[in-house]
Amino acid sequence: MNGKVFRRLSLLSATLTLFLLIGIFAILFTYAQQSIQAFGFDFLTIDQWETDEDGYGGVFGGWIPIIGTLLSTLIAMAVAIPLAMGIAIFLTEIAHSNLIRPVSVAIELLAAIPSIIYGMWGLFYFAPIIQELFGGNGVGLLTAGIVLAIMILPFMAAITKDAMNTTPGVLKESAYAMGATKFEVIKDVVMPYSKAGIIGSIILALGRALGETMAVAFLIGSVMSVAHKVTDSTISIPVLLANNFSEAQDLQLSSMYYLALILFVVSFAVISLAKFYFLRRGTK
Amino acid sequence: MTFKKVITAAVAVSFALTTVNADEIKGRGASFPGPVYQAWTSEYYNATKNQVNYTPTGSGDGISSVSKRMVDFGGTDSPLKSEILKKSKLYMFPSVIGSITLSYNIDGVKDGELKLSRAAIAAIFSGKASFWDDEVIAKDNAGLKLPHEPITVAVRADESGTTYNFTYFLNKIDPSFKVSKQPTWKASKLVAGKSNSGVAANIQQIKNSIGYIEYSYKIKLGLPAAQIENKEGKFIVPTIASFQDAAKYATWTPENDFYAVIGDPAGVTSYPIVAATFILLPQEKADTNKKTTAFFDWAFTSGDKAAEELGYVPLPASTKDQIRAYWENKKIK
Amino acid sequence: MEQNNMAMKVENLTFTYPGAAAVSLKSVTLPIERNKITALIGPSGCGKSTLLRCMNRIHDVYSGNKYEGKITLYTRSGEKQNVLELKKENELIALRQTVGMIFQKPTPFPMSIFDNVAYGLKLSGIKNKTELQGRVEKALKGAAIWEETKDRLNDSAMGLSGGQQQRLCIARAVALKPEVLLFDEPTSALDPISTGAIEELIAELKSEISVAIVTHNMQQASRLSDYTAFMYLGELIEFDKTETIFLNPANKMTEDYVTGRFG
Amino acid sequence: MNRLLLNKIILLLSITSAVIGIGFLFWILITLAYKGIDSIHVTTFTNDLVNGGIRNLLVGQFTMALLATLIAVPLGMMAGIYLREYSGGGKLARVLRNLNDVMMSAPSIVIGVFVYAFMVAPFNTYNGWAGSAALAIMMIPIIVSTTDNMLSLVPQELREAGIALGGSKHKIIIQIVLRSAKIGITTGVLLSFARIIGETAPLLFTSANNQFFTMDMNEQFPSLTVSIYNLATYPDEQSRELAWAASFILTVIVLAINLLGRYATRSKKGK
Repeated sequence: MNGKVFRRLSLLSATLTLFLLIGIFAILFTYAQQSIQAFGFDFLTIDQWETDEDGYGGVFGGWIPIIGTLLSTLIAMAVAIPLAMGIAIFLTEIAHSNLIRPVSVAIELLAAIPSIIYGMWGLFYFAPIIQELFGGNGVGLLTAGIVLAIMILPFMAAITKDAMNTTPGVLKESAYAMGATKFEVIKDVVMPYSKAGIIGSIILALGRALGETMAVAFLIGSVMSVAHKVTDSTISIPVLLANNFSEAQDLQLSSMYYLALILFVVSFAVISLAKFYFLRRGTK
Repeated sequence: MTFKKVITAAVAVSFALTTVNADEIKGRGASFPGPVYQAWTSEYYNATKNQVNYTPTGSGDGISSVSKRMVDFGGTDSPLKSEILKKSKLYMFPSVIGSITLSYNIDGVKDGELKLSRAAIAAIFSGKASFWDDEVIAKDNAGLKLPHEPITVAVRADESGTTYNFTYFLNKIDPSFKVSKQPTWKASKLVAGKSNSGVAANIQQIKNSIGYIEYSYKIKLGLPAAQIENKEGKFIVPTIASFQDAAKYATWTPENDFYAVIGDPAGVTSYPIVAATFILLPQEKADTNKKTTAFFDWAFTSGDKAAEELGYVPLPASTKDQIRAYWENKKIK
Repeated sequence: MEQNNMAMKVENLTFTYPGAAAVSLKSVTLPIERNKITALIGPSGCGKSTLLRCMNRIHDVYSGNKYEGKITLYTRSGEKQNVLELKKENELIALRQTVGMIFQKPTPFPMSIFDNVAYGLKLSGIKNKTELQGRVEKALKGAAIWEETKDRLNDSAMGLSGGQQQRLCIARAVALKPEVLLFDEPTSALDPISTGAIEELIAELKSEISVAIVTHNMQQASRLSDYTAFMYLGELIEFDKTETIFLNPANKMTEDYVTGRFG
Repeated sequence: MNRLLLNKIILLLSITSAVIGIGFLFWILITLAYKGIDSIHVTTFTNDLVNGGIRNLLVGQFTMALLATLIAVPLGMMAGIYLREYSGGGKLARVLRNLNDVMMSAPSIVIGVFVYAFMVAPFNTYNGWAGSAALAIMMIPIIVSTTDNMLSLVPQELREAGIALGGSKHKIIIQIVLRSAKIGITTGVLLSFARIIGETAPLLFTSANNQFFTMDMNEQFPSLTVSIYNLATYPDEQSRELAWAASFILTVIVLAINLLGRYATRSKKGK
């Protein structure tokens, strides 16, 4: 192969992701047009999703799934952040050197389990426990949120761990030499030093939680109503798409694309924020 | 790079196999007849080696898939009116009759013990009665110890003919319920499942829940089901006999593509929530339609036993003949 | 009575790193005299930093170390304790506040200049604002960095130059009024001018604090210290007054090392 | 002393969170093994879904994932090569690299919807090609990032030595740089393969599912994960058992590939 051709091909491949991103945005935007024209920005606040009798028209709004997505993500973050920090601290500061590898492999394997497995396991083994403890149906915001937390935990813990590991050992030692306890060293030296990485990991995990589909589909209850308690069932954008996308037509289908567009834009924004702002890569 | 060689070989093989079995009929839609279609397709495949691939996703999906011509036939439990069929260029005929039970999961309450009056059903599904020991439920169940626990109502997450037929019945007892393929009511505690099996799984999984499912799912799972008060004020246990009594009140004619909802039939012994399920065919696809009708022709001839075993009511012989005539008339037999 | 002149005394110290097959320090005995500067010299890997890190038990940040022998700390108030017998975390914390440490590279914490110096004080329980301010100022003056920093106490310590950062770290340690300060090659990362300033500062500190300093720099040891210990392969080869070590060492190896014939 | 107690509590909590994390892993794995092994019969592997087995599903899922790999690996590697070897680390490269990372975290369901729009809707049928394309779109960014990272580990001297011998740039890249990053890249490919073979959301409305054995990619294509999704919520024991068996087999496959990948990098580091 000619060097020039090789170089051009590689450039072409490199721009592929750019074209994919633009392509996804363009397609979603085009197909959402009908719904955008019908509902505009009110779509965000309409709390109805009802088809007409003939299945073509109807009133569709994103409020319920949008709120469901945000709340389940919020619960997931509330559960996952302290756990991930704990695991990262354990791996960087506490664990005996013999334990570090097996524990981090175990945590990483948690990320390897397919999300559908989380869903199935969660439905049959975790939901009943939540029902026992907190009442409700078993499937709802809380169950979905906690399982979601377990799923994003490995990402958060891994990136946080890497960030914490960049803290120079001598900096930690000098804090110990001042008479600081381990927790104080972590709080006053390690965390501030690796702040950007930690925040980046949190936002990245947030992005993942927003778009997670299969596990939530099993566990959130899939009801088109806003949850008033954490044990209530509700629905999220990815779950609505998974359940109802294939049966939708016309205006409803267009509204589905509108929802997908919203999800895509939001997660794009969240992940970009994490990548461009907090996890800027040094030029290695 | 032996890895690459393996992949190349695998893909080469898959391309070679590509054309092997394209002779397959695809259907999607109603999950209400899912179990019987599955039995039929399996037996049909073993008898004739012809493949019919039916995915029970829900009536909404069935209508939409066949309207978009993504499948060779669609299944729906809510029949389409002639003008819509014309607009979407579809043919329609019924395939089998089934019924909807109200199944529940209450500790200590066995199958058929719970009696639900029309008022009680309305109260449960409108959210007016939110505890099991509510007066409206308790008064017909003097012998039962109903718990003071909140009622979880299990509904369908997707657009479905089961919901359509159930809301059709609800609407007959209380016109404030809207007939719809999606649940639009706001009971206090709802949980939704995808397709009949999703709802049934939720009922199994969640204590103190009640939901509407197709009878065959009840049988297959041994879920308890309630006696329901019919139009004549009698409490009726869901059985094949009570369904057959109800099915007699169906009136089908080929003129309107068999459009009919059995709904809330008359008759002292009729079970009140009985419904037929329908097949939709794209008018222009004569070739595949012939294959589809061949399948249903086979099912009408040889599938009654399987249907009855699963808790469905086969169509009356006269109706089957009408349908065969309809096929011939449309030149798709 | 000799003990009164003593700040710390290392006796027969043998030290093994976790998982290591061989010992890193072999039966080392070394006095640290009060208000004097003791320099530890020797080729890389001879164990001088390891020894220093035993003296405030900073090794124990990582578990699995093995100590044998005795390190006695004689406090100004006349008490004495064996550093190696301390087990509880609060005892170790108290030890580290009494025996401070300065590292090879400047280690400003990711916080303001003021907070860096106040950090140890806050840890030791001082909350009163005016007291904190007074002691921070005093420490910064003591470390000869007050003039440069008094107008920017709330700026991040990361903005200071390397030499300033190292003096800040000394101020931070001094603020705790330690009895002993351990310097682990404090100037190896600095330019000659900053090095001079730090050396001057250490010389001034000895009026109040006893100092042990690990250095690779022969001139630094001879300029600065009162006593010098020469170590080789985990053993203490020779310990004596600095002049003696540099001008008239008893051991042939010491002579070869200080004259630059090996190392 | 107050701060010491706080220290102890926090450290204890930290250990607890590690225990919780590992606890969930074992809880899930043990449940799967218990339900899965119990539900596996010989017919599970010999029959197709229509007769209560997963043979067609396994073949279908692997076929789609392999085809996706075949699309994604060359494209992703070429892109990684551009970013590391040709871009000169300029602004374009930085933007592309970050966009690639963003793409890596794009919601999988949205990718499914996207592929539906241009590979399913126009042809009026769910098909295996669309399933493969959706998986490939998920895989490409991972390969790009792996290649980029692995190439960055190749010492600059190696390239310089090649140039000093008079090799042209692209030959050095292909013959020297790629070769010395081979193990790392292979590991990356394995790990991303493990990731996509367990995906469900991108397949729901692209390949959909098929109960029969088929290799016709123009048709609805059998998918193990989509079947698990359907079967798991079926209320009858047989379907659920099949779902558990399928889940167990899928998890074993995914974890095995993962550990294999890990082992490969580890033995390389050991050298």
